[in-house]
Amino acid sequence: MASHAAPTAQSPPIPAGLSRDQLLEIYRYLRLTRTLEERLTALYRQSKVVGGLFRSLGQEAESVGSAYALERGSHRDLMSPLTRNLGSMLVMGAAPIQILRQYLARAESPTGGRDLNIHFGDLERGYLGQISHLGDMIPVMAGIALAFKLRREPRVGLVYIGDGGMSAGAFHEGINFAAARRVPLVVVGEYNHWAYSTPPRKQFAVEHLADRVKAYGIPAVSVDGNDVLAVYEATRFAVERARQGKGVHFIEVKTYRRKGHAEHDDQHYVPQHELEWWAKENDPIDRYVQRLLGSGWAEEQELKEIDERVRVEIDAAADACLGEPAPGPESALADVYGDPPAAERLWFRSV
Amino acid sequence: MASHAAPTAQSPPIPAGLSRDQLLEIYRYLRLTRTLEERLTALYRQSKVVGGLFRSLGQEAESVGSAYALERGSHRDLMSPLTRNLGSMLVMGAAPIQILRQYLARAESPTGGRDLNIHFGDLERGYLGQISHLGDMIPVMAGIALAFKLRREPRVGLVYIGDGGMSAGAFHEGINFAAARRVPLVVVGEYNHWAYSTPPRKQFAVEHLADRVKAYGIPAVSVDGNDVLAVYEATRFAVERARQGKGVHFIEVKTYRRKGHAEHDDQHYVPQHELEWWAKENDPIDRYVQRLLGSGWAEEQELKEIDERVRVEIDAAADACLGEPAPGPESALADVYGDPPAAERLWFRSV
Amino acid sequence: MAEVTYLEALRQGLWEEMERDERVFILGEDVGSYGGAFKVTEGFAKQFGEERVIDTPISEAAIVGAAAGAAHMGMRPVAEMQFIDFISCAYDMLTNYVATARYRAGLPTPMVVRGPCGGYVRGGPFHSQNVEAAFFHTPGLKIVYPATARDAKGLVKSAIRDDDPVIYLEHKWLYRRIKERLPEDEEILTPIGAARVAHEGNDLSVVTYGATLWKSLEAAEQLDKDGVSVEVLDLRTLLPLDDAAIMRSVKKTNKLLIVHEDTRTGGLAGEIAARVNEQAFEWLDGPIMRVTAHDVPLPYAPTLEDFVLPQTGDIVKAARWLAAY
Amino acid sequence: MAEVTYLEALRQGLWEEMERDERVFILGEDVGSYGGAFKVTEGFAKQFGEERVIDTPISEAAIVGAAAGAAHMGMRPVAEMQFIDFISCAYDMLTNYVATARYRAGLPTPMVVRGPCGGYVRGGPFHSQNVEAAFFHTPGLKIVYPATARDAKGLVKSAIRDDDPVIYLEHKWLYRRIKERLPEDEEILTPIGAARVAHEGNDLSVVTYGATLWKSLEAAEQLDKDGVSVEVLDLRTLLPLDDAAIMRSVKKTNKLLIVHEDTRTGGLAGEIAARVNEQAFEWLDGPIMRVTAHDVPLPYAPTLEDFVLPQTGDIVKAARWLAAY
Ligand SMILES: Cc1ncc(C[n+]2csc(CCOP(=O)(O)OP(=O)(O)O)c2C)c(N)n1
Ligand SMILES: Cc1ncc(C[n+]2csc(CCOP(=O)(O)OP(=O)(O)O)c2C)c(N)n1
Ligand SMILES: [Mg+2]
Ligand SMILES: [Mg+2]
Repeated sequence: MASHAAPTAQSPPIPAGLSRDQLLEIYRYLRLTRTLEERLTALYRQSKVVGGLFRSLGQEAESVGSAYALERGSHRDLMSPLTRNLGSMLVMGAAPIQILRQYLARAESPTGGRDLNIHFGDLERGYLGQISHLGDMIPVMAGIALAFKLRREPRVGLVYIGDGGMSAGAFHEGINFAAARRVPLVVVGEYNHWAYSTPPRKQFAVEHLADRVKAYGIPAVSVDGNDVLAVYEATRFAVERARQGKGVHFIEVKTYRRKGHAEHDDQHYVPQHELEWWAKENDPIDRYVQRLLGSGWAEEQELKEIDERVRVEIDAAADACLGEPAPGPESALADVYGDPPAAERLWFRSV
Repeated sequence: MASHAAPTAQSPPIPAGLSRDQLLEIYRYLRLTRTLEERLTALYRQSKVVGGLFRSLGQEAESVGSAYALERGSHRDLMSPLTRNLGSMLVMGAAPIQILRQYLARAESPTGGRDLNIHFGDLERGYLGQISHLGDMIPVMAGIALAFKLRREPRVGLVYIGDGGMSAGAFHEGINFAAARRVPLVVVGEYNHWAYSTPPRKQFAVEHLADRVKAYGIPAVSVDGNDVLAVYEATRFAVERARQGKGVHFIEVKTYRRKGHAEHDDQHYVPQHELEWWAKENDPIDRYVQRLLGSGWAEEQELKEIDERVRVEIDAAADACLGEPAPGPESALADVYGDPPAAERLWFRSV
Repeated sequence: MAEVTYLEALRQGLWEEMERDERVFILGEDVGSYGGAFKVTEGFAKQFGEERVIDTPISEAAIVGAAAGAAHMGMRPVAEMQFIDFISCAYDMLTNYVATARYRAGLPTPMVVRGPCGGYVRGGPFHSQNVEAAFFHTPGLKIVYPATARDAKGLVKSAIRDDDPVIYLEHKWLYRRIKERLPEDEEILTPIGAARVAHEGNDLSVVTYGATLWKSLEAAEQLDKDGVSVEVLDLRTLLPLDDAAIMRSVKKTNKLLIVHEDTRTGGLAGEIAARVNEQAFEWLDGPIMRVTAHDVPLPYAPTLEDFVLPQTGDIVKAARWLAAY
Repeated sequence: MAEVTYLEALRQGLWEEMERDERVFILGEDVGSYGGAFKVTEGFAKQFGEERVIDTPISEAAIVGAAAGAAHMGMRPVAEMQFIDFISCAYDMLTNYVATARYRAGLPTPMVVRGPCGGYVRGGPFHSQNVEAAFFHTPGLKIVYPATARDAKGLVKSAIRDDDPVIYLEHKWLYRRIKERLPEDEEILTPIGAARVAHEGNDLSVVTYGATLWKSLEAAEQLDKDGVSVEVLDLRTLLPLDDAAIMRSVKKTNKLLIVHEDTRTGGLAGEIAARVNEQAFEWLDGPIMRVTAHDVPLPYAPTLEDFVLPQTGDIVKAARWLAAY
């Protein structure tokens, strides 16, 4: 159970009931997220990525910290990510090679080359594939949580929404529905300062996302989204509260989107000094490393080793993925229905 | 300007800057609303009404009081009612015969027999025809108020929404849009205890509609919706504030829907004692009469005369309307486009 | 054999499935203690409990989205739209989320969205709509549209058992107008994807569905007297279309009249015409014709509604013209 | 005469109308300082001010609804959907509120809803949609779909001047791929409701629009070499359809192939087939055929997308078969 370097007697106690192994695991997920995205960026520049590339640089902690608060495993909690929640997917058990295959449109990708980037799910592992239309996953997750409640299963749903996405009608309908029925749902609102090029002040007239949910009669907290342990702790509380049947809980994570909306976006609308400040003073991984080392919960060498193992893992995954074939054209026609009706026939064959 | 019976020296001052004539005018609108609806009910029972009949019994004060706070006349304020805001339409200048024609589907009805009940508008007089889909009028009125703002016209929009309708996505998108852009819009939320058969507690998890709009960064007040002068005063304040460029304002009016959702609905789901209490203790017209007489602002005889004039007016309108013809069948085909394309031709003529 | 209305048959179908399979539950506006605007679920909340007959906020996108989420979890939700006109508020959810779930993510989404549709009842532009064309264009959805009491029951049961999302359109003009004797000891399951010959004939095929089935049958009887023998096909399932049944009839009669209550432009008749062209062109002895509503929002005044919607007389007229072609 | 791309032509059209008429304003997500996801409105906020180029919240129903309200007040709003796929969120607002406003309430609603549509760009199921069929069924709306730079400019200008709501579909695969010399001293106004013969021919008519115009022209050239003379008609306006132009071509060539990028079932080809049947049946020397996308959500992997969408080779093949019929 214990790793090779135990904390010294002087170390402050580890918060939130976490073990040292868990702290290191969290670190590994943070690093895995960033390294995988860096590799994807390289592949994007080589024109190997099909479609856009969406980075979560600077937001890794809120993804990893929140998903880490869920109970993972078959038939446990269920999470629905946004495109920037690659870290949450990794925590729930998505393999880096699956994500690479998606971005590279390989036959063996989880969607078989049908839907883009991290739009894929695995109900067994506990995550649900999103669609692009912002807000729509809130009602769907409300329904998943409703099923948990109707069947009296001790399971919780968790769904993410952006500072922009909260303006969508489906968000309102979904969170209100969930709140009115007190289903076990946790909603994580990501205040990352931008919705594409639009700042929050054009999106809504309150200051915090937590203010935006006051309408629903649910508790709402704002946490430092770049403090992975704070995010973990707040989510853990919300998840357990929901599991106890106390209904919906909202967590706002304050963070910053340090890259453009997608790789093609040069972010000219972003004040340079803001970017610099968040990169230098508030990088979630740097902060976590300082905390781990400063508190004596980990040693530098351990982290270096994790970094190295992550690099090797990603290298191997990328190499493997690059050698894989594209999907066969006719595979496009299957699976529209469970029980294929005549409409799925190849019409042109008759010509 | 002054009516024949002036208030005595002992009368308390008339609130909200209203004159005695205005007080009597408000009374007339309240009475007109109720009498017209009673006549419509009689016509409904005689199977003369086409479609359902929606009553505002017990809610007349909030309709009349809020609309009365608007500046009326050509190119002034603009209001969008719900089906129960017949009183607001009358205040804005809709004629009883127009409403009768609508309910009786006559050729000369404002929509020429196309859309039901009080679904009609008159931009000159300052009211906009609604559609059935709840919530949709909020974005539309946001756009109207946006136009006022862009053109720097000192005009205000006012729109109603029910305790049920506020759950619709379009409500959220519209009010948030309006709030973010600070357009001159007043939103009146009607807490009338029912959305068809659904009580508020199944609709949302907060207590007041005013709580439901905390999300939008706009002021929200709750007023006694059966006190016509309180509604007037609150709306007047909101309207003038909006006119001064201070943005959206929300007013919750607490009231009670004393009839079924529509005339066919026997309200079996409504506690009988509630209905009785609201009818006996909190009828908005009774209350207003007591206040007018008790404060010495009006004499009983004056009110009786108004009642009588209203009855005569409605009788005449109903008689006239009943003699009018139904719309000619082919009139159904016009006005789909301003500039009719070929698609409007009578296709079957070619057969 | 008890005589039941179309509405009662639908009710029975829902009731039987609720009894048979505890995964089935109902959600919608006023479906609980009130029993739905048309009383389709009257008594359900009492029998099955408020957890299985859920009154929701006025939020069609949430109703449909939540149904989808529950369906992913193995439930069998039946979502009611109070009037089918309000399904437009869930258009995004249905076409983008629900319809694609299996294809893009392998997610089974066994759910039914049902609601009263159609005109002839003075409901006006927002309580009379025919929405099949809005969803017919979306691969991944199925659409059924019963015209008889038997199919009202048989199709709702099949829809609930189907592993894919099904839009079930029930015509409010038929609710209490159509009666039929249904066997009590037989489980009625109308297969999805199968049309039905409602009236045999040789001179002309009328392909139709919903309320206009009855107008077409009336027309067929009148035409019979003139010696014009009309075959009437009730599609029952609109998506996927039963091409085989359509072609069988067209190849027999060599003439096709398509009748639907929906407006003309972009209505289903277009697709049917195209398919017959592709699959049975050589058999056609005359142009494929359509009888449909006019291309306007549906007005409520009786004179206007009667004029805009297709009537028996319009079908007779068009059929006669085509028979004489 | 300067050579401009399709995108630049659209930009110019918008710009000219903004300059000409101060009632015109733009609203949408990121249309202001960012200039829109595809930079169609780049520089507009600077030139015309933030009040006339409005960045909105992510609220398509509110964007469209607010445009309608402003239009009632005499403004001329142009609402951008960041990708046309998101217009589904405003489906209710467009079909129920906007489309019926004039008919039911005499309200003029001069507004344009525009956005990038279409595939061939590896956008996947939610950034490649063709939405014309979703709105084609709604009386009261107009739909235009330029395929050339000239029409990109001419149709956006006409749409803004039109007194009815117009959905303007711009194909993102054409944005920077199509270039054309446009006169600088002439006001380009493409009439709404008028198709255009893009390539004359005698053996067969191809009716198409949007990106597949270019695939059809390519096919026509290949077929020319085989001695098959193809007439290609670019519809340009989808609602109302230019029946006269379609019939003229069919009556000349006696054979019709309809090509569209949209999926097959419920796509516009069905309506066109039905109309030709009704109006030119006697002139047909072969079945009306369709080349369309397959009935699936559009996958993004290049192998899959290329397979699902209609390609030049598919058109050539179908045209050859039909020519030989
Ligand atoms: C309904 C809808 N409208 C528009 C878009 C286009 N779009 C994609 S991402 C985005 C910005 C999202 O901002 P936010 O919700 O803050 O998420 P972030 O990108 O900051 O993670 C927009 C407008 C969409 N996906 N869905
Ligand atoms: C989007 C939408 N869904 C459903 C309906 C059907 N419907 C009409 S009125 C109504 C209840 C409205 O309740 P509320 O908003 O409280 O208004 P009230 O009737 O109390 O005045 C419902 C569900 C509708 N008109 N629009
Ligand atoms: Mg954001
Ligand atoms: Mg209410």
